[in-house]
Amino acid sequence: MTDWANILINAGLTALYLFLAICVGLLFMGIARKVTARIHNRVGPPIYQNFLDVGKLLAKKSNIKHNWIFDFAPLFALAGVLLALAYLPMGGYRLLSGDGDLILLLYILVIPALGFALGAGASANPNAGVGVMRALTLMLSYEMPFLLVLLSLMIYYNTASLTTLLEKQMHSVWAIDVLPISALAADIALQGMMMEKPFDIPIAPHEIASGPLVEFGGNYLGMLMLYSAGSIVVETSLFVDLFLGGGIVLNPAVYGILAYVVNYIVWFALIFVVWMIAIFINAVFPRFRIEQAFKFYWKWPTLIAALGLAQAYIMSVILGVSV
Amino acid sequence: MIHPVLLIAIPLFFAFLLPLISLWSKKSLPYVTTAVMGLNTIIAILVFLEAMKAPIFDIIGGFQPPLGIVLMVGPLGGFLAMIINTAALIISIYSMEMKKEPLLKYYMLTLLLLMGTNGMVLTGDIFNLFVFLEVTSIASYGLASYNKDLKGFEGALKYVILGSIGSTFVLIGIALIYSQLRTLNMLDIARRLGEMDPYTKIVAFASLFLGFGVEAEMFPLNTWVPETYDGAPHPVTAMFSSMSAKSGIFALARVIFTIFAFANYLWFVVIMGLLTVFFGEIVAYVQKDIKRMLAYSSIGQMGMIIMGLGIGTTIAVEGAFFQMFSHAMGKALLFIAAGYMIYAAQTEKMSEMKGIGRNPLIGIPLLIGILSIMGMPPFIGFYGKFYILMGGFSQGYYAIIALFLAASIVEIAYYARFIKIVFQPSTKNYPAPRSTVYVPLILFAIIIVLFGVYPQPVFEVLKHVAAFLAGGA
Amino acid sequence: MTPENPNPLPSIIPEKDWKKIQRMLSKRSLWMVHFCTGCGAMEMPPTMTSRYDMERFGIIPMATPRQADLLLVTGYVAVKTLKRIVRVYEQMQDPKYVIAFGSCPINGGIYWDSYNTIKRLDKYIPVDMYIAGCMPRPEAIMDAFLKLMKDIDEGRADGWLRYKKYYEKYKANQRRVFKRWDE
Amino acid sequence: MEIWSAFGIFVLVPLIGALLSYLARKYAVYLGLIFALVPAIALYPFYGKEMSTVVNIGVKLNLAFDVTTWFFMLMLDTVALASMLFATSYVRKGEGGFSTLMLLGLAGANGVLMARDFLTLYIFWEMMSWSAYILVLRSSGEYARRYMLFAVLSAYLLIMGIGIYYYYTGSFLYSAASGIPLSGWAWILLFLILGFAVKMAVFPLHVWAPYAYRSEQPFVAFLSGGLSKLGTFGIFMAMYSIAGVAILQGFGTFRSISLFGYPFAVLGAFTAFIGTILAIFQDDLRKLLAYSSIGQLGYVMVGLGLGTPLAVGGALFHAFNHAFFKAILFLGAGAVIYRTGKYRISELGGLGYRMPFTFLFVLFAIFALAGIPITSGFISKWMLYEAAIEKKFVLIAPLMLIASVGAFLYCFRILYGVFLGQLDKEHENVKEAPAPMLAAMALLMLPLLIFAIFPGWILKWINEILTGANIGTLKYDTYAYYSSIGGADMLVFWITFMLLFMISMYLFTRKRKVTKVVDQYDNYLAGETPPYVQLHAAHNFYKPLRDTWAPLLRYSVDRAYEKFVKFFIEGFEEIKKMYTENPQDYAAYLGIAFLIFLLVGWWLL
Repeated sequence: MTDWANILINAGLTALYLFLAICVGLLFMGIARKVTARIHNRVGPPIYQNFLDVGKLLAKKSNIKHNWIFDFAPLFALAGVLLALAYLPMGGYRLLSGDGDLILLLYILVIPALGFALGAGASANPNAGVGVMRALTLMLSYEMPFLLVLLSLMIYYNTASLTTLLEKQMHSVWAIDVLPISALAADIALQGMMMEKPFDIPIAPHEIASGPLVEFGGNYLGMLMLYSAGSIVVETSLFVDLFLGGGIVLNPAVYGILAYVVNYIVWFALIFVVWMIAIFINAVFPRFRIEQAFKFYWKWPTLIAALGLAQAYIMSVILGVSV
Repeated sequence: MIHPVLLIAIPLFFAFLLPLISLWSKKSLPYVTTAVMGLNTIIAILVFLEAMKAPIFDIIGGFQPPLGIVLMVGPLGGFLAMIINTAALIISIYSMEMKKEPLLKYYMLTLLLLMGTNGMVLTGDIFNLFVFLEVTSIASYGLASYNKDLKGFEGALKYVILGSIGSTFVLIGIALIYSQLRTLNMLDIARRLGEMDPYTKIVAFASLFLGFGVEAEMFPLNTWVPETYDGAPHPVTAMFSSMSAKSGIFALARVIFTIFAFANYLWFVVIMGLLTVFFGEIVAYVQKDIKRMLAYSSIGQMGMIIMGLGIGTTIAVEGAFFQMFSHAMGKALLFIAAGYMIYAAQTEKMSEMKGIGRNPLIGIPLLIGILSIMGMPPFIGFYGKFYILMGGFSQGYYAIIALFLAASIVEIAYYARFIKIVFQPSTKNYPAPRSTVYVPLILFAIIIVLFGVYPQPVFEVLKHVAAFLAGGA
Repeated sequence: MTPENPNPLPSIIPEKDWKKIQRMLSKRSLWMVHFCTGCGAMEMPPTMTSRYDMERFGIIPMATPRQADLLLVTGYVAVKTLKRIVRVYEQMQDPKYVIAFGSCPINGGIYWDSYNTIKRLDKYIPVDMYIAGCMPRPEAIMDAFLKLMKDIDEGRADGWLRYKKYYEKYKANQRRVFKRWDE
Repeated sequence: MEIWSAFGIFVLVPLIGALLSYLARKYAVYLGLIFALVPAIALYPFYGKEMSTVVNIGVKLNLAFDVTTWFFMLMLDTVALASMLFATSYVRKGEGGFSTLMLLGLAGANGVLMARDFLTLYIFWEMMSWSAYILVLRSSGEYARRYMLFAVLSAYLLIMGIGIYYYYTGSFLYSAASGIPLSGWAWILLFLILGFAVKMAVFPLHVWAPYAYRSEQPFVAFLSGGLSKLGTFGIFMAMYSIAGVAILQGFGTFRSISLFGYPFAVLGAFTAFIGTILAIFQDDLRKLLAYSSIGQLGYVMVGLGLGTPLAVGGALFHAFNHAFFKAILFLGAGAVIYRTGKYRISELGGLGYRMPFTFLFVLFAIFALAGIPITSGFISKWMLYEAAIEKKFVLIAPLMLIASVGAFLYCFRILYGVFLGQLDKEHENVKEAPAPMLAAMALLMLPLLIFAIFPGWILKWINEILTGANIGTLKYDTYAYYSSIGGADMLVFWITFMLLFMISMYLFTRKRKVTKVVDQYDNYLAGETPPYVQLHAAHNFYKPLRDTWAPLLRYSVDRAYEKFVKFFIEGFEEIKKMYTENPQDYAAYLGIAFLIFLLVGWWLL
């Protein structure tokens, strides 16, 4: 009896968290538009504008598709991003039991992108192909520093588990305090991961007609918008979990339900800050060409990340610091 | 009791009987020759089986050794005689392709060649060895220039020059030995070697080594090989490579192991073998004519055998004898196939033989032959090569083996190139092979596969290598 | 033949309210694709940027007609251009609206006697809103947007329905000016 | 007697099949299928059996059967079966060569797996090599020589290793390894590993692979999926079975990793990286897959080099996965080539709409290759990463991780270039691949799916192998697997993924929703209507990336080899001049030789 109740409560909580996460993502998109507008000295749309946009897209009266592979995009994209959210601790609350393995998470993050790329490819539009090519090249670019950063964390904390990472940060200090260099590299990598300027070449609307999205409209586009809302939360939250202790300020073992509420709020504030940094950069920068982006990422952020890795290596292996 | 002397007597007798037969029927010459060789093969097999039980010492003319002439047939000698006669038999089938007159002389010379090589393998007397060497050489000279074209003459002439120098050295070596020991019987020489003046001994050894080295295609005495092989008629080339070269190398082995048990000279033999392999394979790589390529490859293979002899451990010499067997079969096959290809493509250039092997009657035996020569299991070429190499390792010749393997890769390279040309699709039409061509090919291929898959009988023979190394028959 | 987007929760939302919600959503989130044919393209940047800022109303430019609800034809329409306009219009997804800029799409404007320019756009595709003037200033454009939003809300902007209803007639008109479809 | 049945089924049956299918050419493909089926099915009762025997054919063949042999046979025989099944449609009827050589190769491979002495190993190894060589020769004759040279190089490296082993032990038996000094072990292992690494196409010995993999695709599936695993088997055997962990540790350790294994792990990581980068830039489908093969086997090499239980287990698991997914990919490429006759990615496109099942199988294989967690391909990669990370190797881990990111790039190139994008007018009427081809791919897909849900099943076998070799044990249960620093549970993953997938399915396909399906030419091109122009953007797909890499891509191992060979051939020409064809020179050689013989003789006195 209590088992079933537990499962139901957990499922309900999970659904709530996932729903909240998507909402937060949509809200963030609206905030981003507002902030960008203010930077441009405009008024900008209301911050709930993206809810309206998604609603409109889902309420469109006709949709087109090219073939059955086209459907992969919304299905895989949304399912994948929800899966990633379910594996990611948000405000210290992790939805799925298990070890919360970072490498598993990394590969889960690929599922939506791959589904999206498949759908885009199936649209038979050359712009989509070019867009996906750029997105993948960009991925190869930013993953270089990002993987080095992950490695430095995994070496320093001697774990590949996000849960353990959060616990260790909770009991000592946030990772950004001990590994600031890595955090810097991670933030630069995050800019590319979120495809914000100057790394928005894959979806450059003026050049390749929004790239992979070119043939998506109506329902399809609506689903993909939900996906991108989710992925904003995933990416910012990943950074917060890695470097900012996942927003955990109160130990849930001590404070109980209060801790969850407080942590959620702190987590929200932190991902908001991370998102704002990205948006400020986005608002003022022009766009890198893809080969420039590649060269940039494999040069400076990689160097920084390598320095961070060296620091982690020295501290962990040579000095024998164990957290 | 089969007398090994029959192996020598029968070819000799029929060689001189052939003119009479030709008076009766010229067409029957090839069949008679083949029949003689078949008879010889049967006798060789019987002799071999006899020799497996105990070495045969056949005394000719009733004089007891060490004074009299003696045939000394150990298991290995018998084995080699069997190989030579079998190869001769199969090649004689191919000889029926020969159309060029004077056929009578051709068949006479062939029989004499067989007699000479048989004698070289079987004799237990060092002077007889020289005599048979001369018989072999003279028959070879005749056969080499048989085509009566410029190439044939040139090749034969070079062979004559180098061969006679070699024979002279052999004679000098024998004379030196005789001058000191007053005996010509090999076992006797071996027993009393200690009595010799060391310096004379060295000169005698060097002379014999050089003399038989010419026949065994050892570097740098093998310069006659490519041109002679190239100029000679195709069946003759096959005979040279599977008969005279084998008898030469067996004579060399006898010089090294039976006559002079020189343990400290062996490393030098290894180096000579390595050089032979190296130069043979490397020069073969840059050849464009098929027969020349095969001739140089033959040099390489002989070098490998010399190496095996030089390494001198049981396992290596086992390998060397196995290699003699596989080389006799494989190279004869390849030379016969090459003969057909030159005939079919009207040229010796390998580059113009595209797609010639796509006829399975030629292609499959050819492939088997090449794989065997490359040393691929489960063909007979593998065991010889592997055992020689392992023998080398057991003596610690790492660097030499490594160099040898490098040369071997060159060999693989040119054979693979050859395979590629021969099997690539082509629109050219080639005349279909006659049965006189594909029957020998298939026979050789069957021997190669059979003893490759089940080498037990050969290894049974090679158990006697240890005794041979100890100076026995 | 019109694919209607069904009410996802018919038991909770009455059909009438659902339609209203749909219209409200369409009104507040007009994504446009501007087909810059004539001089009207010049008027778009000020409308978008900080002076007038049409994003206030949720109107943003989109890169492809698949994503867009609103087609702006900003000037005279040559026959060659019309073919592209029709194709873009047909690639948009329902509900979709058209705004035509300036005098030229209304009556040909200064091109009224040109051999190669069409005189009235709404013979070929349904136009929901015309903006008169040569050229209309951004204020006029903003006004048109607001009017269109109002029309949508009240269900009067039904060009896409008309195009479906009179599809054959529109096609016949189009066919009259195009000789071939594949040039 | 039991081992005789094993020897009979796994070696003799294919050999007999080879002979029969050569004789009965008309039914060769079906005979081949039947004779490949026998060992593949007979394998199951043999699980967990241990036995050994000696077969005397003049040389003694020491054969044995244990769980390692069984595990590798499972991949090889299954892949061979699928390839033969595929070949029933692919190969021209009435052609005996293909089945004969495939079965010879299979017999050789099984023999290698059962061999317990080096002579046997070498015999079967070479048998496998030359039959593969002739198969390569059959279709890509141009490059067969390259394959042969490297196969022989591999064999000769093995000979060096075997010979040194023989020098120390005087025996070819694996079990005779005792009393070999550490320096001896170093040389033996070095040569053996290099020899086997050629088969695994480890950098810089990989240059044969892109050319050999252009031959008939069912054979290439066996070559890449099956035969390359013999390299893995050999290295595993040499390092952990013949030498053993104690000797490897004897070389000194670096964070408890043998100093001898570590360089090979680094080499493997470089191979993974280089293979991946080169695969990204290939336009030839088969060449792309070949470089991908090189890269993936680099991962295996990393695992074998590191030598922790997790690493070796990961390597074996990855080898297993690679056997299956790479075979599917090559068979899929084969199906495409069979239907269209084209193999350049830029000339294909849109075939996924015409060949949906082929597309799905290839897609699944690509999931496995890229390591998407819905296949077992993820688990093996995960094990390898965690093995490197838990020992804090900051060189190996990033190289492996970035290589796997690069794998997404070339995976998408296959998917987009061949199956998505615009369908060429020419391929308008392309039909789905024939049923045997699909069945072959489906057969290979099963294990990838099953072991993604139940990784514990395969980890149990791997654990047995690891325990047998005294490497250690893995931590796992039926659904989950753990390292010292993390772990993952596939059951939770699958349930959540399925639920969420259904939720998005529901959101997406509500009742009565109507969606119009449009033609591929009806897409947005700024209003343009270019129906007759091929608009498939697959030509030179990663051009920007390629431009960035151009300065580095100038250095090619391939060309280095060519230069090396050219240098030697020029030298050969010089050496040839020794044969002057002048009898006077020749006579002089004789004189000089005699002098040398005398001098050496005197010196030796």
